[in-house]
Amino acid sequence: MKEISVEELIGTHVVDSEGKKLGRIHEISAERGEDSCLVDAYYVGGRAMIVRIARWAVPSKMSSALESKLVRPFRIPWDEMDLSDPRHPRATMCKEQIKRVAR
Amino acid sequence: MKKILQVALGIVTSIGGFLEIGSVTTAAQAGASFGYQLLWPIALGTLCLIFLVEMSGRLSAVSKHTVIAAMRDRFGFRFYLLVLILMVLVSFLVLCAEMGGISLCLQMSTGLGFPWWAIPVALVLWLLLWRGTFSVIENGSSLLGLMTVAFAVGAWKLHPDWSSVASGLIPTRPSEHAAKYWFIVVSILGASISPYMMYFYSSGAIEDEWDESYIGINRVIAAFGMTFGGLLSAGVLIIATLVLKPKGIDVDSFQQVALMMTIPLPNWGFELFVGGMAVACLGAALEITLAISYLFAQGLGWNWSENAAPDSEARFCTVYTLLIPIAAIPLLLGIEPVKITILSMALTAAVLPAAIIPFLVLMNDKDLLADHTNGFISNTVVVLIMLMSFALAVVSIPLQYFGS
Amino acid sequence: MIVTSCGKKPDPADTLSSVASELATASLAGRVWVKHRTPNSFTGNTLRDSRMNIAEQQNILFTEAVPPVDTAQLRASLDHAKDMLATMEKMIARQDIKSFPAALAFFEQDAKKVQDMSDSLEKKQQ
Amino acid sequence: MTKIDLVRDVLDKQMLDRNDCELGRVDGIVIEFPENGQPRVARLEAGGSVLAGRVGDWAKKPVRAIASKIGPKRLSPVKFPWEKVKKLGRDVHLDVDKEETTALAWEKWVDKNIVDKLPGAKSK
Repeated sequence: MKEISVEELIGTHVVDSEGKKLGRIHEISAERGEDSCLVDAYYVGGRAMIVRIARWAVPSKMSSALESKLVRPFRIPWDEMDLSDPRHPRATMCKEQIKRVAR
Repeated sequence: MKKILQVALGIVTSIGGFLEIGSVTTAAQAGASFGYQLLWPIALGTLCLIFLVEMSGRLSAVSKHTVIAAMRDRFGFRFYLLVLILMVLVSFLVLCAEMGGISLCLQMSTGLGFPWWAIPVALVLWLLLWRGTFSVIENGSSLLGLMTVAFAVGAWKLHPDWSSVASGLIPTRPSEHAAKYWFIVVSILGASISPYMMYFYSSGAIEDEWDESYIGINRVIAAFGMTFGGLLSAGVLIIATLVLKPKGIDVDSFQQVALMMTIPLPNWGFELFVGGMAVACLGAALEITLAISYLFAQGLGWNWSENAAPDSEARFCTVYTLLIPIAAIPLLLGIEPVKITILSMALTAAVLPAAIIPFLVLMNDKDLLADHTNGFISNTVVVLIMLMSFALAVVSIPLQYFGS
Repeated sequence: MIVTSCGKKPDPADTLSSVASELATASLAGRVWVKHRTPNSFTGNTLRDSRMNIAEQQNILFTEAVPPVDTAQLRASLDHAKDMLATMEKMIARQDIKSFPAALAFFEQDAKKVQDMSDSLEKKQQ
Repeated sequence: MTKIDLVRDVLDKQMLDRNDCELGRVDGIVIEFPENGQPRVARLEAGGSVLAGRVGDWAKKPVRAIASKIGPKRLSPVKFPWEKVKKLGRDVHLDVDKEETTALAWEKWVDKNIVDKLPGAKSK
């Protein structure tokens, strides 16, 4: 079975089905059950560092507005991400289909 | 009653943590060259340290995690590694300087040159850490370090003109020797705002098993302890202004500071200076060595505690066992401790953002601190003072070492 | 003079003032020793350090950073001061506290001359 | 089912055993990709080789070279299957005993080869 390390995926550039740049993977969400933990989606783009600092540096209302406008990442569900080459991940949808979400 | 005792001990500890070769040398330099005009960086540095120390204690008391552990959790390994490398390099220089300070005190009282003392000092330092517990180190060195109160007494006895002293609290531009002036400002700020204090203090709060009921005590200790420390530094500056400046003496050695103490305190000035500084530098050396060991252990997830036997904290103890002999090498080679001090204080100011910015982010994290996150004032004060120190360091260090 | 290394060109006025500072340090050390406030070895070492630092600075002073003062006079004063320092060190070694004040007074005459030169140079530069 | 973020909630956290003894930090997380199906977190890893990889590919070789010369000479990282994760909070609590794992190999090596050779290491 193929294995990939989370720490190797984090920071790699992702392109969409048409080869357009989406940004880097900065978070992987998972669903934790009794004894298992299944990968749910990959979060791409949206400056992770800015979110971290913005969360406290500016008042919360401004911060959430800022997040939604500027730093909303793309959410790519696990079954829409092609990781056959882990160094060059590729989404199987095009940029327009992938939705930007607030984290 | 127990808490009152804790507060008292805590305040004494903070004085011990504040006063060491760096703050004394830079304060004496400032007074000898610019008089009261350079009191303001001592005041600013002290203010910033009060906030930082209070925050470190609060973080540990509320989250039960140290600054270092929280930093790795939040910012990941690469960032931790960067901070680790910067802090270890700078703290290593400061450790050399403190060990040099002890050696110089021994040289002054015996006449035997400081390089001869490097190995005995390293051995004593190591033995205290190896066999001592956290509270022995914290309280023992600081109670003995109370001898440094002599600085305040000395300043008082010289009857300074208090209104001119007060005017030094307002920042002003120098009329001449601008490069030197700003370099001393940076050194004073670097000597006061020592990042190792944050790591040491927050680990100490865990070692002493603080919880949220300590938030108030912590505030009192930080405020009073650091203020007293700052006042003693100011005492050194005042004595230097009144004794050394009129004679045109520029401070470039520790011996000049010892000499100056014999003017306000004829009978015991020399002995109090040598004894007090030896203990104060030893206290600082212990704190720095522990801080570096904590940096490794907590960031890499090892078991750590200064209270346990070396046998059960092998990696933690090995860090300081290797570190101390290496820090003795520059002294064995005869490199002037005061030169190391000046360089290390200025470099400390230059690396402050790496230590403080991530710390501030943590201090505003509700996940970690719940209702005890930083207020607007503490964030602003610390950010402003840190940025100023950094900006001045970046400009004045090259000027000082490579000419204009 | 915090650091005089790293290829920084020495400034004549700064070098002269640092020599004056060394002389003043030695004179303070001597005065305090006479009053039994400091140990012999400490005082002896302080004087020796001053003497060696002066010798070192003197080299710079007469080669790389010649100050616009009466150099013959300066050289004489410094040589004389160094000799007196050596004499005083010997007196401390044999704890000759009786003849020390006289030697110190001689030394301070030269120290004052250098100090005056340094002061007037500073004033001129402003 | 609870939602977690692997970087925010797991990576770099302190790992503790059943008795709250430190077992290092989560230096790496490995995901398994079955042929047809949802990828799952297989295990947590800790160790110098994993950390070296996070610094950059250039760091792997020197770290490996050092590890093969000194220390307990365990070149593969410490591995904890996901099933062992008992609780996720500010720390990662694992349902293991430190003695059953190789997490303390370095601690033991340092203890035996450095600390115990110095006097007074046994007590305080």
